[in-house]
Amino acid sequence: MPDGAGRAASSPLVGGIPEPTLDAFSVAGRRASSFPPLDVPEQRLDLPESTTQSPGLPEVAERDLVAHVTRLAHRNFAVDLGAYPLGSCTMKYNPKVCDWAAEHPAFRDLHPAAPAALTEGALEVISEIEGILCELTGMARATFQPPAGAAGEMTGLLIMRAYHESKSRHPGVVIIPDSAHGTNPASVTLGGYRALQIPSNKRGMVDIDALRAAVDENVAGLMLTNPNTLGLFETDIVEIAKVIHDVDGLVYYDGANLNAILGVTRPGDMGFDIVHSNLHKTFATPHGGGGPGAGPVAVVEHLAEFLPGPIPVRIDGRLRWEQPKRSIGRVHGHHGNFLVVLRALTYMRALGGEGLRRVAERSVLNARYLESLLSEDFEIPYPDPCMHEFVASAAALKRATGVRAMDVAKALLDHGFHAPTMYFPLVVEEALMVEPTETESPETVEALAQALNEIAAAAHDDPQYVQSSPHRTPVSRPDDVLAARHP
Amino acid sequence: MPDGAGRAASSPLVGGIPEPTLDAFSVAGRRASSFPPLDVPEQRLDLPESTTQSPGLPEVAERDLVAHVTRLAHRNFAVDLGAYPLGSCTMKYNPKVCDWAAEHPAFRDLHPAAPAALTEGALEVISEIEGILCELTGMARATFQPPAGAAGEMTGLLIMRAYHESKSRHPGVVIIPDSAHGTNPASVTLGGYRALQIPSNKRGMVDIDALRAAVDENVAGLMLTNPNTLGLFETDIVEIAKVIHDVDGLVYYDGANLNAILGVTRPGDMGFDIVHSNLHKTFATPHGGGGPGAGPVAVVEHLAEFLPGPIPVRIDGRLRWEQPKRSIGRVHGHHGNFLVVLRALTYMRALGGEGLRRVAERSVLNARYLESLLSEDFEIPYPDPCMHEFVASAAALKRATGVRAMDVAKALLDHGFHAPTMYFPLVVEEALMVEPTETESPETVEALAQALNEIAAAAHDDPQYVQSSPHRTPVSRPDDVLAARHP
Amino acid sequence: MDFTPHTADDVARMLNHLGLSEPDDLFSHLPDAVRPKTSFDLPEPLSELEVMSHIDGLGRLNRSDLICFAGGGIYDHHLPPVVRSLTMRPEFVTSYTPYQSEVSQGVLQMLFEYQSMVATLTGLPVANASLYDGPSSGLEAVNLAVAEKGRPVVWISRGVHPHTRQIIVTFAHARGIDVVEHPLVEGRTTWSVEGAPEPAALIIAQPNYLGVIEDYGAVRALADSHDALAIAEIDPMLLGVLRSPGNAGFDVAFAEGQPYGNPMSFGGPVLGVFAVAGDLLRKLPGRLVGETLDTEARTAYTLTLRAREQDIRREKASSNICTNQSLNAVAAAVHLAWLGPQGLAEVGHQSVQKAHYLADELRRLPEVELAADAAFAREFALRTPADPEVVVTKMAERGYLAGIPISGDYPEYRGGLLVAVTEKRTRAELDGYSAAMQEVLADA
Amino acid sequence: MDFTPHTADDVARMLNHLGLSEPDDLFSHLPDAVRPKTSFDLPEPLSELEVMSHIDGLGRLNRSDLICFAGGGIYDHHLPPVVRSLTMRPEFVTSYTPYQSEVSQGVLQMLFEYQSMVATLTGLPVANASLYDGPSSGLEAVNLAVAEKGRPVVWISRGVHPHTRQIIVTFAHARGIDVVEHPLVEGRTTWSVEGAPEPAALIIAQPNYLGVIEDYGAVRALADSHDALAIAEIDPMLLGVLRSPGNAGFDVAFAEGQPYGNPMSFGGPVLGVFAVAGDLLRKLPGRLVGETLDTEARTAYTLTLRAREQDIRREKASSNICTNQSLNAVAAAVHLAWLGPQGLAEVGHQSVQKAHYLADELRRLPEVELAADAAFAREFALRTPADPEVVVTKMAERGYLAGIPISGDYPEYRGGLLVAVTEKRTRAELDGYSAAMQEVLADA
Ligand SMILES: Cc1ncc(COP(=O)(O)O)c(C=O)c1O
Ligand SMILES: Cc1ncc(COP(=O)(O)O)c(C=O)c1O
Repeated sequence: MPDGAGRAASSPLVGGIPEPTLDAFSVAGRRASSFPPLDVPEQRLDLPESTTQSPGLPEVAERDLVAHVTRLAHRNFAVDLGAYPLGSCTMKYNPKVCDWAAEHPAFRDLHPAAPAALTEGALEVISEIEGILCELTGMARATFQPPAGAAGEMTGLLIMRAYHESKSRHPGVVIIPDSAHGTNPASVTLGGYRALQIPSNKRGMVDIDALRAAVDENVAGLMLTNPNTLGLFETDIVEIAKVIHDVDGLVYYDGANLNAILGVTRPGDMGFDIVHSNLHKTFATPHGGGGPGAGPVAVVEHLAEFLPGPIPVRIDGRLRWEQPKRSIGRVHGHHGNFLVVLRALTYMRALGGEGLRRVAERSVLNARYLESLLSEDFEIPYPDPCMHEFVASAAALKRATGVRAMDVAKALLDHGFHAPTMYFPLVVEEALMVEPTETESPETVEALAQALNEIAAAAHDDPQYVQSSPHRTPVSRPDDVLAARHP
Repeated sequence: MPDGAGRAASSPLVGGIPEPTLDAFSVAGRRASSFPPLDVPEQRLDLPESTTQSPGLPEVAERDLVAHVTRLAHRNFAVDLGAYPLGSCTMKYNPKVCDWAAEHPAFRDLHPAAPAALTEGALEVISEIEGILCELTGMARATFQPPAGAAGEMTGLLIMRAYHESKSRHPGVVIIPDSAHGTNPASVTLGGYRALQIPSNKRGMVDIDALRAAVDENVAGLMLTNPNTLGLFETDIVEIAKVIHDVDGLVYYDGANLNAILGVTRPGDMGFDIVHSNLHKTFATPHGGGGPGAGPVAVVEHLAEFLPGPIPVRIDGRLRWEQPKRSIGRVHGHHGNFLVVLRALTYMRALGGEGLRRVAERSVLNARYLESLLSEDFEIPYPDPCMHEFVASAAALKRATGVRAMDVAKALLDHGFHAPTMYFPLVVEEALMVEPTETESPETVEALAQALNEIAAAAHDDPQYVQSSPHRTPVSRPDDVLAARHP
Repeated sequence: MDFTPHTADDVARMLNHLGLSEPDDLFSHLPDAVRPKTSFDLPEPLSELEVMSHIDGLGRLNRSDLICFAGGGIYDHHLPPVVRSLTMRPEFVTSYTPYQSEVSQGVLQMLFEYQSMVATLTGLPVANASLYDGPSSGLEAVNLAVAEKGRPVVWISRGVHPHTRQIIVTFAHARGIDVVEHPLVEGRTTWSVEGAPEPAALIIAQPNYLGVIEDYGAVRALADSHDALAIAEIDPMLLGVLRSPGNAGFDVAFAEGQPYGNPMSFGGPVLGVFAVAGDLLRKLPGRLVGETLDTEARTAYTLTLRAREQDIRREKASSNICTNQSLNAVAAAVHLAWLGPQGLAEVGHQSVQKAHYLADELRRLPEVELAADAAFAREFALRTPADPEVVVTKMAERGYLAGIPISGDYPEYRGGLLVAVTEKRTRAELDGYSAAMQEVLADA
Repeated sequence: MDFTPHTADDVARMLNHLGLSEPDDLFSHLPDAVRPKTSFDLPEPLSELEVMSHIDGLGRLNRSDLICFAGGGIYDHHLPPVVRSLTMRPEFVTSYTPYQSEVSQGVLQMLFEYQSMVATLTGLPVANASLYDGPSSGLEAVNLAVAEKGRPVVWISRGVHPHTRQIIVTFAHARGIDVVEHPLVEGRTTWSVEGAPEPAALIIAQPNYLGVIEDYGAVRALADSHDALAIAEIDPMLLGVLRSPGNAGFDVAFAEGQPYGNPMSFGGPVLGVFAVAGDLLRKLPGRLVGETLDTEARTAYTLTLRAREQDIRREKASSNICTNQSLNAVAAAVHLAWLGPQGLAEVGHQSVQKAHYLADELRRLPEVELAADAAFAREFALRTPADPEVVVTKMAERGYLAGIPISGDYPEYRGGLLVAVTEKRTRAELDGYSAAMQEVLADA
C-alpha cells in the first residue's frame, strides 16, 4: 500500500499502525498555501546572501496535512481523554473558558512592542494577576517574564546574587535537598553557584542538623519545594528559613507544588523570600505536549528593586512600563508567555478566593484518599500524611515479582490511565509519584486505585504479562538505544 | 471498576471498550454550569403551568463531560481522518478557512429577525452566492431557505404545483426513474403527488420509450439526477426534457451529483427548470455527523415569481427582503442554514471559476481511475464511462464466495477507509457505490483500489474472515433487531 | 485556493492510464447540445488572505454587536465555550450519517444521549435525532397527526409562531390539509369550535408567540373531546420552570432547539426538537438511534426503526428527511449536560424574572403598555405610540436590538414590539434599554 | 466557577473514610506558625458569564486592530486557520512532555517532524524540540559555545536583537562570561578585534536588528581565525530568500520562531528555534525526539539523548530547561507544511518587495531617510525629523502601528523608527501608511 495514502489506518480507531512522516505525502509541486499576487511593482534587488535554492520542505496538499495531523492527534493521550496522575506536574482539567480567553483577538493579535498606551488591557492583566499571585504567596511584587518554572529558578538565583552583591558579598553556594527536582541543581550551576546537596532525614524532609552543619557565610541561599517532592509538608520550614536567614541567605520557594496550599498557607508565612509559581500546574493552564508554561517570580518587598524589568507601574491611574531601580535586567524577549498568564488570570477570577482554597483542599483530599486505597504492594516510605501527591515505592513488589515501577506505569496505560511520574524523586527506590489533582472525581480516584491494585495482583500471578505491557497501545516500549542513533 | 470513572479506556488509543452514557458520571449535586446572581429584585410571580420539579438531566462536572465527549469523538471516523468514499454523499475535504467564516462573530451572533438595514452583510452573502449558483446551474433566481436536499425537493415540487395551478391545471403524477434516491419518491408523496416510477434501460439510464409511454396530461413533471445515481450521465437528457415539456410539465434536477459537472455543463443547458444543490456535497460544507446541510433551489426565469420568500432584492444599491409575487410561501423558519451558505460562498470564492471546473474534472478523473484499478470481482454493470462516482456489483463475488457487498464494506473499515454506500441504487444487485471525490490524491485512490482488491482476494481464500469483519474497530456489527427494542 | 492534491504530472499520468489526453476528454461522451458555447461568468480564484478579507468586509456590514432583545424562537443565551470546543471536533463535524456504526459510535452515542435528554425534558418517551428547525417540525407534527388520525384537518392557535403557521400552510395546501386557525383573545387562544371540521390535532405554542402562557389542560380536554392529538410548540429553555408537555398529557412536542447549544447564526443552522408519545413511535419522522449489543456483546449504538425512512420506505416514508441537523443536536446535548437540572432551571428563572423587571420598567413610560395583559414568561409584546420599525431603528443607534415588530403577522396587535429577555442581560442593560426607549419615544 | 467534581456528600464520605471530620483537618499537621491568622484578600468567585465580560472589558483597552508595521522578531504574517484548528486539538494542548511514548506518539512525531523541517531550513543537521523564545535561545547558544570552547568570552554584534543582548548580559554576569559588543557602522557589524579577549563564539543577526543583511562569509572567516563558533540569530521567515546559516558554514543558528505558526500574542507564548552542527549534538540544550522501533519493530518516536538533560544530569546538565514551547513548535510544523517550499519563498519574496516599495515611498517624504543606508530585507530603520514616540502615537490615531522606536536601544540612531513589512500588507495599506506619515510629519 503506498505509504502516503490517505487512509486512517494509523488511527487507533481502525488499526493503529504507524503513521508515515509528512515526506510520504510529499509530491513535487503539491502545495496547500496560496497568496495574493504581488500588488506592488516588482524590483530587481540582488540582495547579498540571497538564494534561489528552494527551501527543503515537504510539499503536501492541505487535505493530506489535515488528515496526517488529525491521525497523529488520535495517537496521543491527554487530560481531555482521562485521568493523568503524573506526579509533580499537576495535570488538572484545563477549563475551556481559559482557551476562549487565550484566543481573544484583542490579546492574541497584539504586538509586544506597541506602547503601553495602546496595550493598556494587557498591562491591566499583568497587574491584576500580580496582585492575586502576591496575595496567594505572601510576596510583595512579581515578574511575569519567566516562561517556565526553570526560568523562574534562574531569575530567582540572579535576584539572590544581586541581593548579595548589593551588600558587596559573593557567596558561592546554594543548598538544595537531595529530593530536589533536576531543574534546581541545573539552575544553580547555570546561575553561577555551586549546588550543595543535603540529605533528607528519615521523615523524607530536610535534615535540620545536616542543614545547620552545611550553612556558613559562603551560602547564598536555599532552594526548597514545600510540600516537597515526596508530597510531604516540611514541618520545620520556619526553623529552616531561620537557619538560612541567620547568615543573611535567601530562601527560594520552588512553586511546583503550590497547588496543595492555595489559601491555606503562604510561602511568605513560612519565611520564603523568592517564589516561583508554575501557572501551567497550579493555575490550570494546559501543558501543550511539553509547553508553553509560565513561571512568574514573586519576591518580598526588599527584593522588589531587583526584579527583571520592565514591570507595569500605575502612574496617575494608568499603567506604564518601568524598570525596577536595581533590576537584574531582562529574562524574556518580551513580556513572558502572556497568553498563558491571561489563561491563569481567567482561572483565578473564575474560582475566586473560595475556589482557590477548594483547590488545595480537594487536591490533598484526593491524594490522601487514593493513598489510603492502595494495597500493601505499594509501600509508602515515609510516615507523614501526604499533601496533594504521594510517592509510593514498588521496591518490595520488584523484589517479590521482578515487576518494576516502570512496568506498573506501562500496565496502567492499558487500564486507560496515564502513568504516574517514575523514578523521581531519587531518594525513593522504584518511585511512583502519584498526583490525582482536585479535578478528578472520587469515582475516578477509586478506579485508579483499583487499577494499580489489579496490576500489583497481576504482577504476582503473571509477572511477564505486566513486564511486557502495555498491550493495548499502538506501540509498546520503543527502543531508546536505537533512537539515540537517529536524532 | 466504577462505570463513571474518568479513565480513557473507551478511547481506541488505550483499549476501546464501550464508553458509558453520561448518567454513569452523574451524581446528585454535581454541576458544570454557573451563573451570576440574579441582579434584579426577585418577584413572586406564580405563573400558570409553572413547575418546581427539577428537570431530569444528568448532573456532571465539566471535566467529566469534556472527557466523555472527547473519548466519544475518538470513536468516530471522519473525513479529517481519512478517505470517505461514501457514494452520493461527496465526502470531500472541508476547508478550514470555511470553518473560520462560519465562526465569524459578525455572522454567528446575528439575530435573524434584525431588519435588513442591520444585517446587510448577511443579505450580501445570500445575493452573492445566488449569482454564482445561478451561473453554475444555468438558472435565473434561487432561494436559500431549504435546509437540505430533501427540503429542496419539497420546495421544487410546490413550485411545480404553483406553476400548474397558475394555469389552473391539477396534474397528479410526478415521474421518477427506478434508480432515484429515496428522498425523491418520499418528497413526491409529501408534495401531494403520486410517484410514477419508470424502469432504467440496459445502459442504466432513463428508458426514453418507457418515458414517452408514461407521459400524459396528468404528468406534472419529472425528477432526475444527472449524472444519475449510477454515476452515469443521462445522454438523452435533452430529449427527456423535451418529452416532459411537450405536456408542459417541469423537469426537476436533483443536484446531489452536481459535483461532476461544475463548469462543464449546466442543468439549464440540459433543459431543467428547477434545480436543488446540496451545498454540503458539491460546495464542501461539512456533513456534521448527519447534518446540517443546505439545499438551495434555483429556477428558470418564468418560475422565479413562485419562489419561497422573502428573498433579497436590491433597491437603489441596498439589499432588502421582498416576497416574490406569487410565492409559494415560507419553507424555513428563517433564512435557511445561513452559516452553511456562508461556508459555501467562502469555498466558491476561494476556488473561483477555474477551481470549480477543476473540481468536476478531478472528481471524475479520480472515479474513473479508481474504477479502472478494480479487479474483475467487482463488476461494473453498465458500459458507459462513469462520472464522479460509479456503482460496482459484488453479486458475482457473492455467488462465488458468499461474501456480500456489506461484508466488503465492513472489511474496508479494517483497511482504514470509510465504506462506500451499500445497496443503493436498488437497480444494482449487491451494489457498492463509490465516490472518491476530487480531494483525494492519486496515491489514496490507488490504496483504496488495492484495499478493495485485497478484500476480494481474501473473500476467495477465507470468506469467514471477511464476513466477520470488521476486526479492528471497537465494536463490530451491532444487532439491529435488538436496537429496535430500545429506541 | 485549490483543495485538489493533483499536480499536473498526476493528472497527465492518470489521463494517460485511461487512454485520454486532456481533462476535457473525460466529458467527451456528453452530447454537444448540453455543452455551453460561452464560458462561465464566475469570479477569479482568491488566495486565503483575500477570501478572509472579503468575508471580513461583508461582516462589517452587520450589526451583530447590538445588545439583543429579539427572540421569537432564537435567543441570545449564554453559550459556554465548552459547547463549541466539543461540538466543533472534526470527528463530529466532518463525518456523515452514521450508517457504518462500527466507526460511528461517537456520533451515535451523542445523538442517543441527546434523544434521552429531550425525552426526559419533554416528558415524552421518544425523541428523534433532530429535524431542520422549529417551524418545519410543526409541519412534521401535522403530517404525523393527519397520518395517525386519517383526518386532513388540524386546528392551530394563532399563538403558534407565525413562521410555523406559514410553513404548515405552504405545505398543507399541496397535501389538501385544512388548517383551521383559532384567534388569540386577551393574548390566549380561544377555540371557536362552531362549524369547524373535525381535527386530527390541536396545536398550541407554550408560551405562545406573544410570550403568554396557555392553558395546557383546556387544550388537552378539548383535543380529547374530538379524539385529536394535542401538540405543543414549546420554548425549550423554559422546561426548568414550566411543566413539560408530557406532564400535561400532550402527544407531541416540538421546539426551535437553537437555545440548546447553538449561536443565533442568523437563524440557521439550528435544530428542530421533536418528541412523541410511545404509541406514535412508528410514525416518528427523522433519524432514531437505539442502544444494542455487538457480536461480542459490547454495548453499541446504531440507527434504528429505519423502516420509517425514505431510503427504505421511499414513497411511503413517514417523512422525506435525510440530512438533518445532527451537529446541532450534539451541541444541544453538550449544552444540556453542562447546564444540568439546576442550570436549566436557573436560566429559565432568571430569564423570566428579568423579563418581568424590564416589562415593569417599560410600563412606567407614558403610553406604553403590554399588547396582551396576561401572564407571560420571558417574552412580551409591548405596545408603544411609535411605529415599531422606527423604534427598532432608533434603538439600534443606541446599541440595542429592541425586539421584533409584530404588526405584520398580527394586524390585531398593531404597533406591537415583541421583546425577549435572557439570563444574559444584566440589570445595567435592562435599565439602559428602558432609558433608551424613553428617549426614542420622547423624540418620536 | 468550580472545576472540582466533588459534592458536599463526596467530601464528607472521603473525609470520613480518612477519619477526618472537616477539610481543614487535612492540614492539621501544618505548624500553627505558618497558618495565616487573617483571611486572604482575594476576589469573589465569578460565573462564566462574568469572567468572560471581565476579559472582554480588558480587551477593549487594547488596540490590536491597528494595521501592523511593527516587527523586531514578532511579525504579522498571514496565519492560516488550518494551523490553529490542528494545533489547538486537545490531544496536543492538554498533554505534557511525552515521557510515556506509547501514548504520546502524536506529540512525539509532530516534534520530530518540526525538528526535521528546522534542520533542513537552517542547513544544520540537528534541531531541538524548541526553546522558550528567540532571545533566550541566544543565551543557550552562548552557554553552549562557552562549554564547547572552554573560553568565557563571546563577541556579539550590536545588530543582534537588543533583548537578546540584554538577556545574555543578565545571565553572563552571573556566570562570569565576558560579552564583548561590536558596533554597527553603516548598519553593518564591524569587528574591533584589537585587544579583545579570545572569543568562544562570534554572534551576529541575519538580517540584523536594523533589517540590514550581514556578511556571512566574513564572520565565518573571522571566527575560524579565532577558533570560535559562528552563531547567527536569523529571521526564520526569510529562509526562502536568504541562504541558510548552515550553507554559510555557521555552527549554531537560533531564531524567534513566532512567525512559524504563532499569533503575535503580545510576545508570548512564542518559541525559540535552535539548530546546531553535528559535532555539537551532545551539548544541545532542550528536548530532542528520535525515531526508533518498538518491541514489534513498528516505527515509533521517543525522547532521546536524555543524558544531557536536567532531570538526569542535574547540576551538570547542558541546560535547565524542562517545560518548553512544544505546542508552539507543533504550530510551526503545521504552518511550515502548509507553506511548503514555494509558500515560504513567496512570503519572503513578497515581504522583501513590499518593504522596498514602502521604503522608497517614505524616502520621498521631506527630511525622511533610512537610518542605515545598506541593503536590507523586509525591515528598515527610518529616520524622520519627528520624535518616533510621537510618530507612533499619531500614526495610531490614523489606524497604524507605525513601528518600533529604536533610540532607546540605539542612541547612535537617534530618531530611528524600525518598520517591518509582511506579505500580508496590501499596497493600499502601504500607500495609506505613507500618506498618514506625510500628514503626521507635516503637523509635527
Ligand atoms: C518540583 C519541580 N520544580 C521545578 C520544575 C520545573 O518547572 P518547569 O517545567 O515549568 O520549568 C518542575 C517541573 O516539572 C517540578 O516538578
Ligand atoms: C441522489 C440524492 N438525492 C437527494 C438527496 C437528499 O439530500 P439531503 O440529504 O441533503 O436531504 C441525497 C442525499 O444523500 C442524494 O444522494
